[in-house]
Amino acid sequence: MAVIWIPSLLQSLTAGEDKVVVSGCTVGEIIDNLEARFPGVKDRLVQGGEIRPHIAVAIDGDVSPEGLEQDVQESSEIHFIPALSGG
Amino acid sequence: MAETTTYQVIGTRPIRHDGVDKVTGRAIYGADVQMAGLLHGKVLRSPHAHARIRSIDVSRALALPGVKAVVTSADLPPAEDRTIQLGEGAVNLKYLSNNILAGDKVLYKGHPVAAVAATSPHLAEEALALIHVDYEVLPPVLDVREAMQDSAPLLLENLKTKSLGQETDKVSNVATHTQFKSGDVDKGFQQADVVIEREFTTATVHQGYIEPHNATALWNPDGQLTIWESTQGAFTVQRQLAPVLGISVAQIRVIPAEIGGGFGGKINLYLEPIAAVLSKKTGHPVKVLMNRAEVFESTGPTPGSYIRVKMGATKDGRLAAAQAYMAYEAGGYPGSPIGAGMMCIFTPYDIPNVLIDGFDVVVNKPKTAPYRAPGATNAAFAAETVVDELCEKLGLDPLQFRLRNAATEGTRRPDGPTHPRIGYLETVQAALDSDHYRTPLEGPNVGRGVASGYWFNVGLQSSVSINVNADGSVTLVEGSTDIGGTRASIAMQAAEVLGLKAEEVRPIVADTASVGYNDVTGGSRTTFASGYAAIEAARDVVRQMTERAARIWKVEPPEVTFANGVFHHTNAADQRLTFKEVAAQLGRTGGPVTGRATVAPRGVGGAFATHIVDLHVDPETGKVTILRYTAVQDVGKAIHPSYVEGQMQGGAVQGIGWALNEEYFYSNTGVMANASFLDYRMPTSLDLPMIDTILVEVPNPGHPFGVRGVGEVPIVPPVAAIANAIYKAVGVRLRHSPMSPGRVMAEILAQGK
Amino acid sequence: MPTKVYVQTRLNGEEVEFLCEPRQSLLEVLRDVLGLTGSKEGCNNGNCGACSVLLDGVLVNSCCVLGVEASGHEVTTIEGIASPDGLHPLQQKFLEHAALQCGICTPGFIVAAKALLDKHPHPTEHQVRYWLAGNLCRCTGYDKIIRAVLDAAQTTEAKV
Amino acid sequence: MQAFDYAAVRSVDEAVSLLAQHGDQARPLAGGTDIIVAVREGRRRVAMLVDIKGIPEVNQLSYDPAQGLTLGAAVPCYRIYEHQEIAATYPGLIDAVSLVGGTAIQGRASVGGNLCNASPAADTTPALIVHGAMCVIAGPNGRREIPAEQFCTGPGRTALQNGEFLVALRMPSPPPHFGAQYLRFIPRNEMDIAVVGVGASVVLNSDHSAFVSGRVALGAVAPTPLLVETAAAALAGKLASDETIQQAAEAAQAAARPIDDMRGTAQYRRHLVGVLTRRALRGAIQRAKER
Repeated sequence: MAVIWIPSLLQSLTAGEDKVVVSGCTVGEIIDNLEARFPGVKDRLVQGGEIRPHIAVAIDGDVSPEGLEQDVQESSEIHFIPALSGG
Repeated sequence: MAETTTYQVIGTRPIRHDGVDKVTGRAIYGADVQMAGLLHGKVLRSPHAHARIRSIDVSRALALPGVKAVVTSADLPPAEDRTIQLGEGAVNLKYLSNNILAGDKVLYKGHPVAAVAATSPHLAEEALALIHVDYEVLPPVLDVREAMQDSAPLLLENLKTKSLGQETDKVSNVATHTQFKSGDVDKGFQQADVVIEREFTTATVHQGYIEPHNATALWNPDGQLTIWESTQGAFTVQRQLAPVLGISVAQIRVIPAEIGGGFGGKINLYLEPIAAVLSKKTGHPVKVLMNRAEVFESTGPTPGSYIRVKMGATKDGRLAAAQAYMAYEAGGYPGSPIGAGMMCIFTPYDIPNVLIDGFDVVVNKPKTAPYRAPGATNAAFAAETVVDELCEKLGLDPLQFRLRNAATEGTRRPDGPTHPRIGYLETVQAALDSDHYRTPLEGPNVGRGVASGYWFNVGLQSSVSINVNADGSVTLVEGSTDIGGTRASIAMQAAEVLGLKAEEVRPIVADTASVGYNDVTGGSRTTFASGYAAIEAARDVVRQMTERAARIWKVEPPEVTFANGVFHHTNAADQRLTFKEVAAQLGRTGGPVTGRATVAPRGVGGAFATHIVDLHVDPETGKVTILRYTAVQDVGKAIHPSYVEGQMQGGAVQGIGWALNEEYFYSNTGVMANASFLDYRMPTSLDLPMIDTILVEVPNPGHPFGVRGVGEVPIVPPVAAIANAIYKAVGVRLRHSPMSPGRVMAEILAQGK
Repeated sequence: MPTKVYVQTRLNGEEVEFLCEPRQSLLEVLRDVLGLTGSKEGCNNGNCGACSVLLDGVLVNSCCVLGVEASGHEVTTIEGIASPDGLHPLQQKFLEHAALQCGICTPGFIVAAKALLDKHPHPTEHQVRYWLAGNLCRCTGYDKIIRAVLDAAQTTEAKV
Repeated sequence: MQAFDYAAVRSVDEAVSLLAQHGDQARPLAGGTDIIVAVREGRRRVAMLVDIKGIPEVNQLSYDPAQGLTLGAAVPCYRIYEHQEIAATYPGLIDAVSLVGGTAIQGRASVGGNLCNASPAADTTPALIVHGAMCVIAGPNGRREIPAEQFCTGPGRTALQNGEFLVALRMPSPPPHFGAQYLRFIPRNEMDIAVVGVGASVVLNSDHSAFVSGRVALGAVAPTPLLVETAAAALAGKLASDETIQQAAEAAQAAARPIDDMRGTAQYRRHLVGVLTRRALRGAIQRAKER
């Protein structure tokens, strides 16, 4: 199952856990399953059916443009990082 | 794998396709656009850094003969207070609209308040003086730390601090708090034998592109809007304009002219909506140009910042922990590159315990825009000079220390994910082996400094189509505006796939109606992502051309192979058709061939640079002279080495200017005192030596040819490298940028006491 | 409306007449009245050199000259540098050395460098850097520009 | 940019009558590199620019050992440093005209214009002062001459009366064993306004062991360029030694009345006055010896 890295600012909702193993085939499913275990997490990450503005989801280090629909492998690592571009 | 591949076109140095137009003065930039019935627009800007607008009276301006229209924010549709995703990041529509034409408040000196269209630019300017604006002047706040205090004047009445989806109740100037945490820094610092903690400040600086912003708009009565301008992203302009003007994307066509530099500063909307509503009101095309002072006072700058860095290392020279507190000035509206600064500050290193807190803070300065590796130069100035102090305390060569602590493939970044194949270690090794570093530096008051830098690069979205001509040459249609030779670097990648010469590919930068969506030329993405699209489009051409060859031979496509521009029949070795021969028969074999690709590539390879600088400090004046400079960088695979070198040299020199003299001087009322190229001191040719480059090629596995973005990272190390060299030269540590002669002299005198 | 003045001048070898207001700079006249947009406005106060032209063979910033002052004089702009038989060696070397990125400063640099080579056919690197210090380039760091000018000096020498 | 009228005149009298007629609403136009930009940026309002470049006398550039140097007010900088004999004879002036703006500005800007613009930081004015330049002024009441150090009366203000304009500058032929240097400090190496400017000239005795006389003039440290009489007194008749130079430098520092602005703090400027005065005097001595 995929490993979700919990941003430090959310760890208050995960009883201090910084990594959580969650099942799910897409980022969306994984966040729903995460929410089931740690209520409140989803609202911090998702707004109006999309990943919140200013947040990007990275699968194994690659920022995904697909957001909640992004497929996730069994072995994947998932990170929530600032959404950024450059100059 | 790409190392071993030999290329026909990639790695060569053909003359860029748009070159002749640009050396003969024929290239058309935004300000060069002319058309019948053209009116000229000028923008009235706030003389105050912070004020409430009580009323605006435009009647006298409208009465001036030759004046055709005046617009204010009332001429833009009411902007919703809602954040939308726009490819390169999220934008709050209300902030976006109010920054174009101020609503009830002006938040910086130069904030647009109204605009005039007239029959000549001089008349339009005279009309501005006839507009009366009644301001309630408010106290400004110009420094990030002052803006964060409870007592500070508040810029935005409903701004609350967001931290990862949570919002504080208190209204303040702090827009966001972001945090990266790994391991336990307290434990790490306990394990460290040497711990250094320092505070740094950096002044507001500007991208300094030589071409001022411009926009020409024609709004037809049927609601069709056409924009001609110099922009880094025609599609981004189109996407942002639609909600700002309340019309559909399809109603807007943006025709990108040549662009005279951007460096991130020509992504945001400024003049386009103003030109558009002026055109709508007058029924004429309207051209609006900024002058240099407007560019400085109303666009660009990259944040002034306050950064506190604490780093610890063990006796054996290993980093044990690193902590940073970073506060960046966003300008009048939220959106400083604080997140990018946090992503870059410690990323060259493998550090077990890291804690980074970052704050995005509004102040009464122009809304900041991206500037070449936005946020990373400020960050590297802090971290890389603390690293230099650690090396001194530990008695270690700064490059050897970096070798020992360098992040490599698999190292976890402070923001969480692990590094893919990167070339940081290789840049440090190349610097160690360089003639520059191995040549002793002698003489009084001279010093050598080194520093490294990271920029993550981005991919985003690109589209390319390739049309095959009857003579076997091709036309490549792309949507990435060409700021530094990307027509060539994109065309060369297609040529490589098609077995053509670079000159046989004619690249065209098309408008938003003529090619698929493309994100901005920015984030060091163009040669990577649009190049990727060109490769895929070329492969699509090869697939179709293979079918045509098969049809000519009356065989199945799988029986036809293509290599080096020639099709072969697998069952008849003697049978061969060149790309040109097949192209000549397209009409008889099914019609024209157009290859297409749209991509949103992953596998963006991060970029690392290590710079070496030798300089002299005049101990009587504090003036720094750069004696020798070498920029080492992992460039992945250099498609056109000359333009890769050019990016490294140009970035290094922008960094040198940042380090030595560039800064916004503000009066205490928030008025910029040096809004001109005379007193905003960018380097001239006389201030510099040649800039040596060492291209390290560690191919990016995420790109067919190994390309990494190269444009941004070269601006990251220079400020820190120069600070470190000044210390070696005269024994003073500068912790404020720029390190202008007066500041260096003050440190030298203080040291003497 | 301010009245316009009739002006006769020689522009890139041709006799030219135009009307302009006294307040219009030579740069404005070239770009907006005569349609020669190769000379660029970067600062409009003589500090960037993007508008460099030759006035009677002397390098000047056309933003700091009034259009009316061109009366009876000879103006050479970037559009007048190449000849029917091809590019000027400076233009060729700028291309070969990749001495331009965005290209906005390039016309000014080429005009200024031509004035230099007309006066000093064999400049040192320092002479080139001094002469071109009034021309700002933000893209290249000047390295390839300086090399292109030094290389062109060799070529021009060979030609004459 | 405001509208204005333009008149190209061919004689001094024509210029004087037009200038007298329009009073302070008219300004002479020489190189234009200051006035055109000042009007464009709204720092000066004018009703008329009187182009004096068509007057032969204001374009005159001539030198002979008897008469010295006559420098027409509209002669652009480049003509001065390209004139070999003048370049060899007035080294301080050459330092200054080579520093004004970039090459393109030097192709147009004149020393007369730089003086009349009356910027406290003008690069050529301290050089004129140490070369003992006299300003030839024409006006409704005929002509008069005043020393360069008396020409500027405040930032942007000059001794010119209504209808007067600067026709030319005259500089005497330097005596034997004369040397001069103008140095300015700027953060860049070109295209900058002086943070501090120092001009120095010396006349040495025949064996170069002592100062017969010397002059020091400062820029950017007072409302007008300054001739430092106390520095001249510190040099006259004294040994050409580091001590003497130091005394002159301290006199210059004492005479400076700098302000804080974005180009430098008063403290930094005062410090630089000492540094540049020492360097300029040493440079002037070196040139005197080489002459």
